Amino acid sequence: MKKLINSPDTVLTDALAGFAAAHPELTVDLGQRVISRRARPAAPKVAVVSGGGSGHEPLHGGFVGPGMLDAACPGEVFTSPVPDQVLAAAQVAHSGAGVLLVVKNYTGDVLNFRLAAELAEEEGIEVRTVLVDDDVAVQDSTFTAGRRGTGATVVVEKAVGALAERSAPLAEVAALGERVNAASRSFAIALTAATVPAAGKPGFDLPDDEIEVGVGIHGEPGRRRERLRPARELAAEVVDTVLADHELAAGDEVIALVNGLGGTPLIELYVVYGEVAARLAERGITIARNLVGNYVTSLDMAGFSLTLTKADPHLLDLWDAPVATPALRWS
Amino acid sequence: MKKLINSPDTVLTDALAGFAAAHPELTVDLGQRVISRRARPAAPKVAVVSGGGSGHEPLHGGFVGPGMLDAACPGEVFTSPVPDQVLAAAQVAHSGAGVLLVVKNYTGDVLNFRLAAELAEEEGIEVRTVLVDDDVAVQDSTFTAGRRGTGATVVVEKAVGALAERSAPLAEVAALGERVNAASRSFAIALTAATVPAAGKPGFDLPDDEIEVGVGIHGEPGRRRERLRPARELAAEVVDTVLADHELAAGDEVIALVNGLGGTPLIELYVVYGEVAARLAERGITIARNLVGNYVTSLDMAGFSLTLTKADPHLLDLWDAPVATPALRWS
Amino acid sequence: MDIPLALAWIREIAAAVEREQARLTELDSAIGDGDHGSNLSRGFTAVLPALDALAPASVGAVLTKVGTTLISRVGGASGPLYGSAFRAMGKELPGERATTAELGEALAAGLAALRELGGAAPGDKTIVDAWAPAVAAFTAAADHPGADHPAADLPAAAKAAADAAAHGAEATTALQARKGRASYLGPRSIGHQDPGATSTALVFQALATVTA
Amino acid sequence: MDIPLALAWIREIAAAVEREQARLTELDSAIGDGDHGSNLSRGFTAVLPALDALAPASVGAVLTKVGTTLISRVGGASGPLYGSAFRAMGKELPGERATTAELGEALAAGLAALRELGGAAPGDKTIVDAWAPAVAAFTAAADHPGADHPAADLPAAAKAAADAAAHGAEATTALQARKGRASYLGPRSIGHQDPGATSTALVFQALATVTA
Ligand SMILES: Nc1ncnc2c1ncn2[C@@H]1O[C@H](COP(=O)(O)OP(=O)(O)O)[C@@H](O)[C@H]1O
Ligand SMILES: Nc1ncnc2c1ncn2[C@@H]1O[C@H](COP(=O)(O)OP(=O)(O)O)[C@@H](O)[C@H]1O
Ligand SMILES: [Mg+2]
Ligand SMILES: [Mg+2]
Ligand SMILES: [Mg+2]
Ligand SMILES: [Mg+2]
Repeated sequence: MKKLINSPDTVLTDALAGFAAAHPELTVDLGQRVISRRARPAAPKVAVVSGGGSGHEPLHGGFVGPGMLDAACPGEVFTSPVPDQVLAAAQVAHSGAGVLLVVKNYTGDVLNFRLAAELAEEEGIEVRTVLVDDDVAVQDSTFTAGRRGTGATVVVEKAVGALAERSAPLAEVAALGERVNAASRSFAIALTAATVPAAGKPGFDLPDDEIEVGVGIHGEPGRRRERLRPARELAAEVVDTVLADHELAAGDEVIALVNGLGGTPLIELYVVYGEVAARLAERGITIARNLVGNYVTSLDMAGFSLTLTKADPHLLDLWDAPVATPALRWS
Repeated sequence: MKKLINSPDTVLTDALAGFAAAHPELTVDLGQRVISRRARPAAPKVAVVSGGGSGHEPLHGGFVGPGMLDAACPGEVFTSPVPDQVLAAAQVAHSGAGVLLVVKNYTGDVLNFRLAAELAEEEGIEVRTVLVDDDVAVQDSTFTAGRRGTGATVVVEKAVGALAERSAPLAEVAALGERVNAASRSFAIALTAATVPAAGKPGFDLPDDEIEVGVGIHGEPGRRRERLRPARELAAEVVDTVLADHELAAGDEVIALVNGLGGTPLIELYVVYGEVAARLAERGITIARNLVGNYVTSLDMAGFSLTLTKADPHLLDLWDAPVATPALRWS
Repeated sequence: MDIPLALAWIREIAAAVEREQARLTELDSAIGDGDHGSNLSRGFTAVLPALDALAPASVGAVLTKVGTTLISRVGGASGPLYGSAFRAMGKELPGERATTAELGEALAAGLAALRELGGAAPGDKTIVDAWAPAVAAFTAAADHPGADHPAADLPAAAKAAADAAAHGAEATTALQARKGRASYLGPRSIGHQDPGATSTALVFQALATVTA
Repeated sequence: MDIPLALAWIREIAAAVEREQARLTELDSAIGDGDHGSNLSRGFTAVLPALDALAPASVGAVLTKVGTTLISRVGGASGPLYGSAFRAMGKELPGERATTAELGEALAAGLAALRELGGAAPGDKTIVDAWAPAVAAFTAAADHPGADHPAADLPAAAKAAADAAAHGAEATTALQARKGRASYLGPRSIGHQDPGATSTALVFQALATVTA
């Protein structure tokens, strides 16, 4: 395993210390492992809190700041945070208007955030939860764990964060989060496996000419293996897979996220974006806004994911609203 | 070779097409391979133009926009642009106040930009050139090609870009660029080699437990090999190596860039940043501003570089000035 | 079971988790995210000092402490699940000693709690597939005259439970996961033993070891 | 040398570059950035159609066209260097044919141009280390009565130049680079043959081939 770390068990602590040093505008509680805004809101507003396993940077800590998250609680690598930690994040972020928890749909996250929500409610903090489940690689069914939450988390967090800044009530912010999640679908392809520091070796071995199709962001293998093919074909397959599970029609507008999984350089992501845009154009779908880069990663995994969120004027307005976080900033 | 590309010889064309689709606020001339701002300046201003081989994304195209570059000309992967291309960039960017060429110190870049400058002068465009040579891994001497230009390019381009927006004259902007370069030093460590698409395999083989120390951003091997060690030790070695070649004293302020080489995930870069900050604190040096992320990459190479630029109030003021480019934006 | 035995059981689980950590992570790498071993290791490494600091007044106090510690230290799916199971068991055992029958009811309460929280049924390729048969075997072995006498054939019941749990864990190999991370693999989850069911087998083997 | 021979020379260089592209890139990977082969291939792939479109009035017109095309297509260090060399040679040969002596002077002018632009001296482990000995050998072989007669022992001079260039290229292996990318390696550049000197050997071998 080749990593710039001190030791597998200190990766998170060390990374958080570095994050704290790099971002003085944020408060990082190294004991509780909670990242929050240094500036408290002038008036009470819905506090948007998210978290999950580490290894997906900049998610979630990189999205804490005006216009997006109020606090984030990073768990161990690929392991959801514990309830106490989520509670601590909710407490520090709470400014009197309730807390919205943005949770990616994984059993561990769901259970730990649920226990945390109970604890918070016991303390008289009003809590609502938005579950993000956008990954079409996983069949949705009540008999399974359901679809995974991946790239759409960024779109959901940006949208609810912007609405919360406009001091909308908790119910409204939660409802928006559910709408944006429902309007989002994602799919990922990996060229290499991620290496969890504690495991010390790649989660799966992939021959030099093979890729994992429908891979997860926790090194979970995909649903099948294929030959590596030109970016044009891979992009087309990903677009078609996402659209097959999406109620998008010609003429619709989308927010498109071409997301790197951590080990793929930007030049390749732009190649992919070009092919994605071309394919969507063929299908009569317009990209109203886009992001190209590493936003929801899987440690050092090489590959990309595509997230398409159906856009409407209200969502675009929220998307364009000012944001000032380590990983996303515009005005 | 595992890459998200269509073919080795179309990488640049395809990536530029994707970049153009992703950034409608920029003009991308796919024929000439020139990226420029869509909006012309209201009044004549010094045009800041940079370029170099591709494979270092977001450098340089990702830094085109208000507050930074006026135009960029990406060459083939790891190959400097040709004179005609640099000339085209200078022509489109020129608004009547002259052109500043920011050139990384590599023989190919120096020669091609020199020929381009001659052509531009022949067309009556006033041209000045700033050579960036910050890499302390290379001994500086008039008998050699001199030090390489790496991470400092970002700091130089941000600073001269900001000064140019304030409609300073060409000589002044050029002088600032030289000062910022003179105040900057960098050093890089690679965990893996970059794979040039046309070559099809890594530029060098590195055993699983070895690193290249003092590596370049073109897959040039470093000056020596070492055992992989904890991030704390590597960061300390890099800081000490940079400081040994830097006229920094306790009490000084710096702009610090912990830069990923392309294949290293953000969580590791934050681990490194934490160690770098700690080491600098020991040496009595204050980090006034920082960047942590992938800014000057080497395709899929894993590793990082550290750039330290001595800061003064004027430079910090220019650093804080608004910038709105694909890769760097704040206000 | 008395308080010292309860403490011995937990310490044996902790030791087993350390021994098997790599294997648990290995299994989780195949159909999950490669952290089950480190998750449980983190949890039980925190449990030991927590127990040392504790002056338990009941068997239940020990198990409850284990549950709350796992919940607040592990994270992931296994933290809340094992944590809730131990907390539920703790509730059932308020006395300084517990009969084998009472312990059997506690183990059943633990199963109910983790099923309630996780919503998994037998056959879903989860912890349940080892815990459920273990409870059944334990109660069957314990369920006969004399069981109300504290130590009554606890060894036999524990041994039966351990064998059933191990057996149940191995049987998960043939199953397609319907819950947890492995469910994302669909048919590709078949042919791999479930990490959580495997760690549950360790929990019951530990009980057999300390009661033997 | 007449115009058809000049064209044949360039086409032979282009063919050699295609044949040796992988090897040139290989050498450049060891002490450079692994693109010398693709750089020259890109350049000469552009040169061929440019020459087809050209109705050259002089030997120099051919070489000048080669130079300007390389400069505007190759990029990297080798583009401007080879480009300037060919442009300088072109300037020297305004006629429809050139004597062997004139060609020798042109080759010397090419060397002067690339030394002027690149600032490299013999021994710096660059193109110069193949081109310089080639010029010396060519002039020595050409420099005797009869050389003013066009075809006079051009074959002999070209052969001598090719051998000297090949020899000079091989000799770069022992050198520590002081110019170009390889200079960044310091002592580690020793033991590898210089890619540019190697491609220069191809240029002179091509001349020998078409004149033989
Ligand atoms: N809904 C559930 N009910 C019961 N057990 C479950 C459930 N989901 C997952 N598990 C168990 O949890 C184990 C994985 O635990 P762990 O790896 O620690 O958590 P995570 O999957 O969050 O990384 C699985 O092997 C499975 O046995
Ligand atoms: N200053 C110089 N003078 C002469 N030749 C040089 C000089 N610098 C580099 N070269 C030659 O250029 C070759 C590399 O060419 P190439 O790989 O195409 O360009 P780059 O180094 O920009 O990638 C080197 O092998 C060397 O022979
Ligand atoms: Mg996990
Ligand atoms: Mg090059
Ligand atoms: Mg796991
Ligand atoms: Mg080269």
